[in-house]
Amino acid sequence: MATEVSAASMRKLLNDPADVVKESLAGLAAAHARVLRYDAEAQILTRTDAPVSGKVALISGGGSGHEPLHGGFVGKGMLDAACPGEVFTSPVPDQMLAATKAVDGGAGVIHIVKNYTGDVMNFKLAAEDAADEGIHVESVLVDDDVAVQDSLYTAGRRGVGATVLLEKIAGASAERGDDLSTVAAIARRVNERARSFGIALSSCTPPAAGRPIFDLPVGEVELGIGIHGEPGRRRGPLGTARELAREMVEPVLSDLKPGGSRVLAFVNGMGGTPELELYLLYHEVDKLLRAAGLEPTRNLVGSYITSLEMAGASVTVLELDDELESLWDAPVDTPALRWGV
Amino acid sequence: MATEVSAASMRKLLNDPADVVKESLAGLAAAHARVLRYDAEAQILTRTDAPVSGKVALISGGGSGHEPLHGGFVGKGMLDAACPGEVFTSPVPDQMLAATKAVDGGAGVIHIVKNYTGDVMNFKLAAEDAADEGIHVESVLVDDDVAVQDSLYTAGRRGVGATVLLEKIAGASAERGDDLSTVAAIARRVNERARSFGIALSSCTPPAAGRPIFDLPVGEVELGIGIHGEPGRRRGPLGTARELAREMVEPVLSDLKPGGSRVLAFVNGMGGTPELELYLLYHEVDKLLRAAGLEPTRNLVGSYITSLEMAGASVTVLELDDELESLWDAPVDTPALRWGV
Amino acid sequence: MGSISVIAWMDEVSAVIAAEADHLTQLDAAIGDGDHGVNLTRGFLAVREAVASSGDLPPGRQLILAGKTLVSTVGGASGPLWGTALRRAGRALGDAPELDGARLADALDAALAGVVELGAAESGDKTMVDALRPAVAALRAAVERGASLAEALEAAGNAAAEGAQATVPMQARKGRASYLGERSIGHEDPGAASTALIVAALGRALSA
Amino acid sequence: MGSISVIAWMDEVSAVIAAEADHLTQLDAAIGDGDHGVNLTRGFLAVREAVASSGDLPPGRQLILAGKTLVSTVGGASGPLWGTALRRAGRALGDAPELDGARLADALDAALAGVVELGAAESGDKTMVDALRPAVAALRAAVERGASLAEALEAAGNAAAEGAQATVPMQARKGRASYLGERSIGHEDPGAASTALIVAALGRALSA
Ligand SMILES: Nc1ncnc2c1ncn2[C@@H]1O[C@H](COP(=O)(O)OP(=O)(O)O)[C@@H](O)[C@H]1O
Ligand SMILES: Nc1ncnc2c1ncn2[C@@H]1O[C@H](COP(=O)(O)OP(=O)(O)O)[C@@H](O)[C@H]1O
Ligand SMILES: [Mg+2]
Ligand SMILES: [Mg+2]
Ligand SMILES: [Mg+2]
Ligand SMILES: [Mg+2]
Repeated sequence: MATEVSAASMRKLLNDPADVVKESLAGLAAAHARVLRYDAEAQILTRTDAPVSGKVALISGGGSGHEPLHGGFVGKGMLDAACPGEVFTSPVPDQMLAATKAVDGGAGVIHIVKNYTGDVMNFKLAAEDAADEGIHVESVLVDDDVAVQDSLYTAGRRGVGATVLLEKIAGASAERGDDLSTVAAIARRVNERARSFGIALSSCTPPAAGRPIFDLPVGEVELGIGIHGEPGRRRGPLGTARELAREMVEPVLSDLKPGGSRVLAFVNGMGGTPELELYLLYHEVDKLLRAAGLEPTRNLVGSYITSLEMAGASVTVLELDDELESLWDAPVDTPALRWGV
Repeated sequence: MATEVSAASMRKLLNDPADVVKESLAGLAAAHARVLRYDAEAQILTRTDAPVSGKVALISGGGSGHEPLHGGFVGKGMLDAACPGEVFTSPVPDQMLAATKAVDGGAGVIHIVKNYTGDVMNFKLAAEDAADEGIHVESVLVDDDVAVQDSLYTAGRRGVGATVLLEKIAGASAERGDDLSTVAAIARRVNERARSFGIALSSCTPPAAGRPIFDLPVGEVELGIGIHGEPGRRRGPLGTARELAREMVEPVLSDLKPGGSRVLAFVNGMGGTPELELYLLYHEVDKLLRAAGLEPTRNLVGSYITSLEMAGASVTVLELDDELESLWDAPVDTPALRWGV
Repeated sequence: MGSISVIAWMDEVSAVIAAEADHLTQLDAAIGDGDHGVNLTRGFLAVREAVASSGDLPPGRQLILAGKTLVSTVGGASGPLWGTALRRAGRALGDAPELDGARLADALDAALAGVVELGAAESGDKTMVDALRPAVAALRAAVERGASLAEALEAAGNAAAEGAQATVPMQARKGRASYLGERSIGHEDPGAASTALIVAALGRALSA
Repeated sequence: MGSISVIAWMDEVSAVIAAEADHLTQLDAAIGDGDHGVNLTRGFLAVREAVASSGDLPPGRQLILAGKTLVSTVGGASGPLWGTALRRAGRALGDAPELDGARLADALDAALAGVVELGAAESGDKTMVDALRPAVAALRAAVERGASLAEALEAAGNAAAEGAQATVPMQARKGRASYLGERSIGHEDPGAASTALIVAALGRALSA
């Protein structure tokens, strides 16, 4: 690299910027040895009891910098393995193949792929390799971001907040013993019934780049951002939480067109927005949903799919039915989501 | 106020800065109606099943801006009630008295008080009021911050990270049916055996103030900060995570002088530091503890006692024994900590 | 000789604190947590309303009400401290019909004693005590030498302002600022600054 | 006529990409996620080492090894795309002992086809294809009109650079930049910029 980037040039806790991902994964594994294992060679995380014989295995992966996604969701009732790439960079097929082989319990493996060009291509190459080795892989694409319009003229909708919900619900489906096509169908149902919209109040600084991806003056907001620190679709004056909630919920609902009335409301922090504000935003979202005739019978509030230390939030609405609701409630035991265990 | 502060003058999701706390509490209660209730009149949060007859009740409180502390820790196995003040401002005795009355199940009430002048005085007035009403209140002071030196010439050590551990462990003690003096003794044991040290990589902006409390250039670190956005004891150049971990762990251990070898290691984010960095820091802390002959048999990594969106972290080490370990492991069902349920 | 109207005093305090809130908060940001101006503004606004709508109470009762209202609305360190101060002042007055010079000196003595009892700060610790104690002493001295209440209040106001100013070179030993150790030196204590404003407001609450 | 040394090419690419990494990353920060320079630097460093230590392989095998190494080390969009490109180029060469002009034109044709097959980008979508396609065409045309390899490579390099420059006014329709819609207009595509560097490096890998 041409420029010298070091820990001291950013407000970050790190050693060498090149080692951030590996060192963080080592910490995650040290803290959660009961739940998951880190294979530093293959650069993958697997649940401690993998492979679980006869169970459909779920793996996901993507660039790092979105923690707890995906590593924090490895464990009983959710992912069997995660493949973390460099910050904001899709992992490579070797990782995905190693993960696929490590967790295959004979009932097939599902690749949960967020719809980004890099992720899609790398997972595609990995799936081809896995097929060569006789492992049945089924890919499920997540593309819930309604901020991406005219998807004919783009790489298509991005996979954002729905990823978390899908990994939890499909994980529960696999855990209760559903077969490959059932788990895949449930995962796809979650994706079809979920929509998201995100906003940024600040940029973020990838460690290797050493400076913010974009400049955003105080008092302005990027609307329709993804999770890679990329600018949004447009920029506007920063309104109140009430106004921002409307700017997020409206496109979500008008695209989702929920048929039923029960929903899961997910208010997600981008990494640098504290809980105080997330719950304040949840309050606004909850009111808007009820005003639209929807009842948020389940919710999730917190920073679960992030862009490093970016300030901002996203809203995901998932239309529920009895089965999705009970799969959401099923026990889960991962570093970042845990209940019933 | 002389200056006009509005949502748009900060990178924050809010409506009127004066309403931040109330609106956020309403959101917390809406999201976690299963676990807790918000009494907007009395400005307190109580667990849904309060008062639990025959159980010692635990209440805590303090300024807001430290979320999930304390509201996120209300629920079975932890706090019976929380009294949130304005941002960084101790709550008032009326709140504490209302909470005390709301959760008193006849077995006495413990006030968990972080050692700040304001908190101590307000809780003192409340305890006097409660005594007037015939409720047996026992106060437990938390003062684990080794960054405060010469405590004869200061307001004494601050209560920081140990608060979270104490609320969990004393909550489990109360839940299993221990009497008032036992719960108080266990709480005090946690405080005596825990030490903390915190650092800031950025300041934070209280909503009502509208600007950062202090200026901290990139590349510098405030060492020995508390949780109110106040500057630390000294400022230094920002080193690597490895160096920073040593600057935190060393004063903690040399003050704690652990007799045993088992510890709980708590790496806490100040609000604006993402999980990627917290786990990287945990990795360093874990190594340092082991090098010092200690085994972190339990750990907690995440943003649990924060300063709004401040970037930074704190390290708390709690010396464990069998009883503290099993109380830590006991079921807990709160918005921010949940397991076994 | 003249006397103090508690309603007018609280009106004046409420106005000046609100006007200076930003300055107080900035002082607090430098060595504390940046909420002092907001805290007192909230409190004295509530006090002003409570006292104004409390009907025809003797000044001692009004001060007790003011103190309780502060305790119930401010929080932080300054709430219990100023709340206790005003409650003690009120109790010292009892049901006296008027707040004249001698009674004011007694009341402020009691207020100071309450602050010291609760907060245990000594002079030189860089707290509101460093403004309040000289003010009380100056008022007492002026009253004893037979000065007019107006003159006595001016002396008290000056002493409070000087006391506040004198906190600049001090190292804090109480409250949040004490955590900064030597870094607290060179900044005026916010509580001392607000105390000077509150004392000075007495001069504007004097009725003939 | 001269031929290309794959080892020298990868050496040159590795050096120029490392030198321009910051620039590429800044281009990517403007309309993507700010990792393109870092991604390719990591990848081509690994390629350089792999190819240099792979012993005496024919150029086609070296390119396949380079492509596999890119796929295994880069990730993101550029890893599979350039990885596939080099693998396809290598397969097209087979075990040919030398990478002369005609073979290079065939190899780059295959590379382009691989990129298009995997990424489905068309010309004008503001991707690396907008630099690669004109480069391949220019090379083919120069070789067919009998130009020297050096001249052909210069023509290819110029065409790639012009192609990259031409992405500035385009609106992205593929990859991450497409999410920006009209806001992607006015910025050079990072993948096209790096492609121009990679093609230009061929000229420095020419042995007599
Ligand atoms: N122990 C004490 N005795 C007297 N005054 C104190 C004491 N501790 C703090 N103070 C005063 O309180 C002021 C701070 O008030 P405020 O900012 O409202 O509360 P907090 O420190 O809780 O945020 C200080 O500037 C100081 O004058
Ligand atoms: N579908 C595609 N076809 C061809 N090239 C593409 C396609 N998608 C992206 N690219 C190229 O990849 C470049 C970005 O690479 P890089 O930054 O390494 O990956 P990522 O976008 O995953 O971060 C873009 O500038 C573009 O030239
Ligand atoms: Mg990328
Ligand atoms: Mg305060
Ligand atoms: Mg303060
Ligand atoms: Mg990129």
